[in-house]
Amino acid sequence: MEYLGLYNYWIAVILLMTGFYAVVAKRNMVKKLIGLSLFQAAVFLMYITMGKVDGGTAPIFSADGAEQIFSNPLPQVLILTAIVVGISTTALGLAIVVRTKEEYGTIEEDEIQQIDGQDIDGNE
Amino acid sequence: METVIDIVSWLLLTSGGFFVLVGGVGALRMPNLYTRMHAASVTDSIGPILVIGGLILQAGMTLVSIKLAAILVFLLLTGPTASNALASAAMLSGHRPGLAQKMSAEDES
Amino acid sequence: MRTLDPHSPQIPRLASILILFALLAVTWLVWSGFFKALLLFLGLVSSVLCLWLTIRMRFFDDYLFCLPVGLGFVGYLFWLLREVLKSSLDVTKIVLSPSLPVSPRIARIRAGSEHPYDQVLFANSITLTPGTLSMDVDKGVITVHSLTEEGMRDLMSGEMDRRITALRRK
Amino acid sequence: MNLIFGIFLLTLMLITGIAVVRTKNLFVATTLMGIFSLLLAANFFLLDAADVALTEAAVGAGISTVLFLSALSLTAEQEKPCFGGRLLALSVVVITTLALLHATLDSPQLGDINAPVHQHVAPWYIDKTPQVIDVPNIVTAVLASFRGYDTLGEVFVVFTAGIGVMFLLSHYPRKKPHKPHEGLRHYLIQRLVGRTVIPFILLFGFYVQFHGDFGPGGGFQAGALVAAAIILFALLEGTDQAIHIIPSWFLNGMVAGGALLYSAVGVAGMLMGGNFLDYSVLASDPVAGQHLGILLIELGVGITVTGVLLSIFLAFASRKHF
Amino acid sequence: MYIAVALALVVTMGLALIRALLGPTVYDRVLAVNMMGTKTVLLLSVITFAIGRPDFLDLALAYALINFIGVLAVLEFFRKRSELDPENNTKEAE
Repeated sequence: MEYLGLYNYWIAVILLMTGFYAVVAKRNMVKKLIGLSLFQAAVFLMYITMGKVDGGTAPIFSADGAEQIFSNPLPQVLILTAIVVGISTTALGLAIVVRTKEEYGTIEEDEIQQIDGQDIDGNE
Repeated sequence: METVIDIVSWLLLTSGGFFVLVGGVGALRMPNLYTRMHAASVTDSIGPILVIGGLILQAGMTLVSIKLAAILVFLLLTGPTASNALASAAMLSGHRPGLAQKMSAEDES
Repeated sequence: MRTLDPHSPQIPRLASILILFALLAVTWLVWSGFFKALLLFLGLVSSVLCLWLTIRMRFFDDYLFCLPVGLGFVGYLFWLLREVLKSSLDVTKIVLSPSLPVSPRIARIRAGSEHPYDQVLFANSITLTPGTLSMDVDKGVITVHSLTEEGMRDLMSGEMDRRITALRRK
Repeated sequence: MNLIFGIFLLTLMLITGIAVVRTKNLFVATTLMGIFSLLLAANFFLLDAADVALTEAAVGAGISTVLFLSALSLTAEQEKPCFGGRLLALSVVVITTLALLHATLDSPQLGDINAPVHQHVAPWYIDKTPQVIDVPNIVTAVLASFRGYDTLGEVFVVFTAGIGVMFLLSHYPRKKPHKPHEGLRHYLIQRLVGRTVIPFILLFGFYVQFHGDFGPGGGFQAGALVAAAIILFALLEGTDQAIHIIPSWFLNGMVAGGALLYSAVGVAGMLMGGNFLDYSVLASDPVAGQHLGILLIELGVGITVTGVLLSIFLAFASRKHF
Repeated sequence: MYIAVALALVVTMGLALIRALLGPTVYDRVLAVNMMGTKTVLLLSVITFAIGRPDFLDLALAYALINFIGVLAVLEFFRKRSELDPENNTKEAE
């Protein structure tokens, strides 16, 4: 039972590293961005887990004014804005990927490196 | 009266849960895409009706139950639309359903 | 698009705009549940803004946007509920039986009403009833996929179509 | 009981996450990310974060899927197989995972009220919100007032990201004659149901915007919802129609105007004798001033987020294939 | 009793996830996402009642309103693709 209380952290850690694996090991740029979103989601989960208080409710005073225990509002504030920032930055990444595809005709990293190498050889 | 409403609402909720579960099992067991969509439509139509109906009975005559009713209405509006969009997308890419036999009734109206 | 059906009561443009506005305002009130002056004012502003965007989106220019909501419609919903329940039980039986007795069919059914709204109502009612699924609507002809022969026969009897067509005939 | 549900949903989430990374088909990865987002929102809700769950719902259900799909249709759908280098990455990842898992053994239990996070500022916020700001939603109070600086920063990050996407995608050499983008105009059911639902999505967006003080909601969620409604319109009737509804000069105005409104509220506070983003001086009564300030800056956030998300979507959707 | 319903919903989510992982076509996966969406709406509504704060129904309402945009985007994706290269039409994805 004692370890069940750490389960959220474990999932967050494994998800974090799964996303990290996609970022470092995959050659496809869209896949890297998906990995980055997974990484982000894991961080979100970690923060929200920290804010939870046993027997608490969401930090919103109910209309009847009953005394309640609230979960920590601060991580929620940080993550709430981070989600919207996250989607905007992911979109920025996707825009870069689209431009790369238009210039190089591929979104695989090694092929791009190959094309760049040829360019240098050709110019010399 | 209270207990009657309670019993009816529990009945609705549990049967809703049952139908949802059946839809999930069907979506696993059915042989191909279109038949799976039929199973999924059990969870998309009768499931929400029963579950949200049960919740409305629990909430009584309050604004909460109106909000629940709004959820139900939008689910029933968008659910079939999404199923239809999915079927159209599958047809568009040439995914043909396996049929037992073709029937035609152009002139029935 | 102008004269769709001689029987259909055509709602004038202004009236349908006003109906939508009333609907939006009432929806705001029941969602909000706060009756303070500021929120009521914001609700009014929001409804007007929604309406303005909807008009800009040209939703009222053709007759696609009209809601034939009446007493008959409520009656139809109850009938549909019964049908959904009945066919859900049928599909449940099929899903839970070990041999999975499915025999998929496809048929084309012509909708009785010319009005696009009725056709969509028809097609979505078909999809909503488990066991039948509308795949495509093209000029009033609906392609239907059904799980069993029985389900198709129920649909072919044309009861649902008759009821939908009757909604506008009053 | 919540704990059991949480564990089950988290396990599903983990499986989805691993499947996302394993699959070679990027389209499948995107659909699985949709499932992931749903599970994440459900988990947030179980962990008492209603506001965060609403944000995830508004962003994850519509916008991120749409964005990834439009990027995929402009690039490639299939990932090419890659060779080499995986063993090294895998071993690094496994070792780091083990180290991090070991580190979690010292973390406080889930829901432990004596955990260090709950000792410092949070109790003060919960304590002071009723008397200083007097709005029921503590998250909104912290977001908009106590930590208004942070939020201003975040809004400018969103703003910058939007500008970046516009720089990258809005200019392109014309290769083909311009052909209008039709959208789903020939799909009667989708078009008609969309028409019925769009006004209500818009209304719900505005409702979330203005009820951020009372329940889950606020500018970020509302911006995503309103943008989702107009994205739905663009899907149904074509991108050109959507640009016709909201011209690009107006959209650019929204992107900049929201952020400006936010800063202007801060400067107004300074001019009226307070600090930057101190709303208490905006009205004769400090609490009323706080209410006014929160209303205005949430409006600014909502306008900017709507503008940015919409212009990102339109930049992707109106880009032609090369 | 809410717990029983929530349990049924969660188990169905698991079944839908299995369907999403098995495939075999991409449409099966999209179908699974769609099912998950409906289940999430119901689960959120049931949980709001179980924890006794029905004022959080906004979440379920948000999902009920915008969840089908994803499926429409999928349809639009395939429509665009079939418009661009019609010979790719009959190719079965995965």
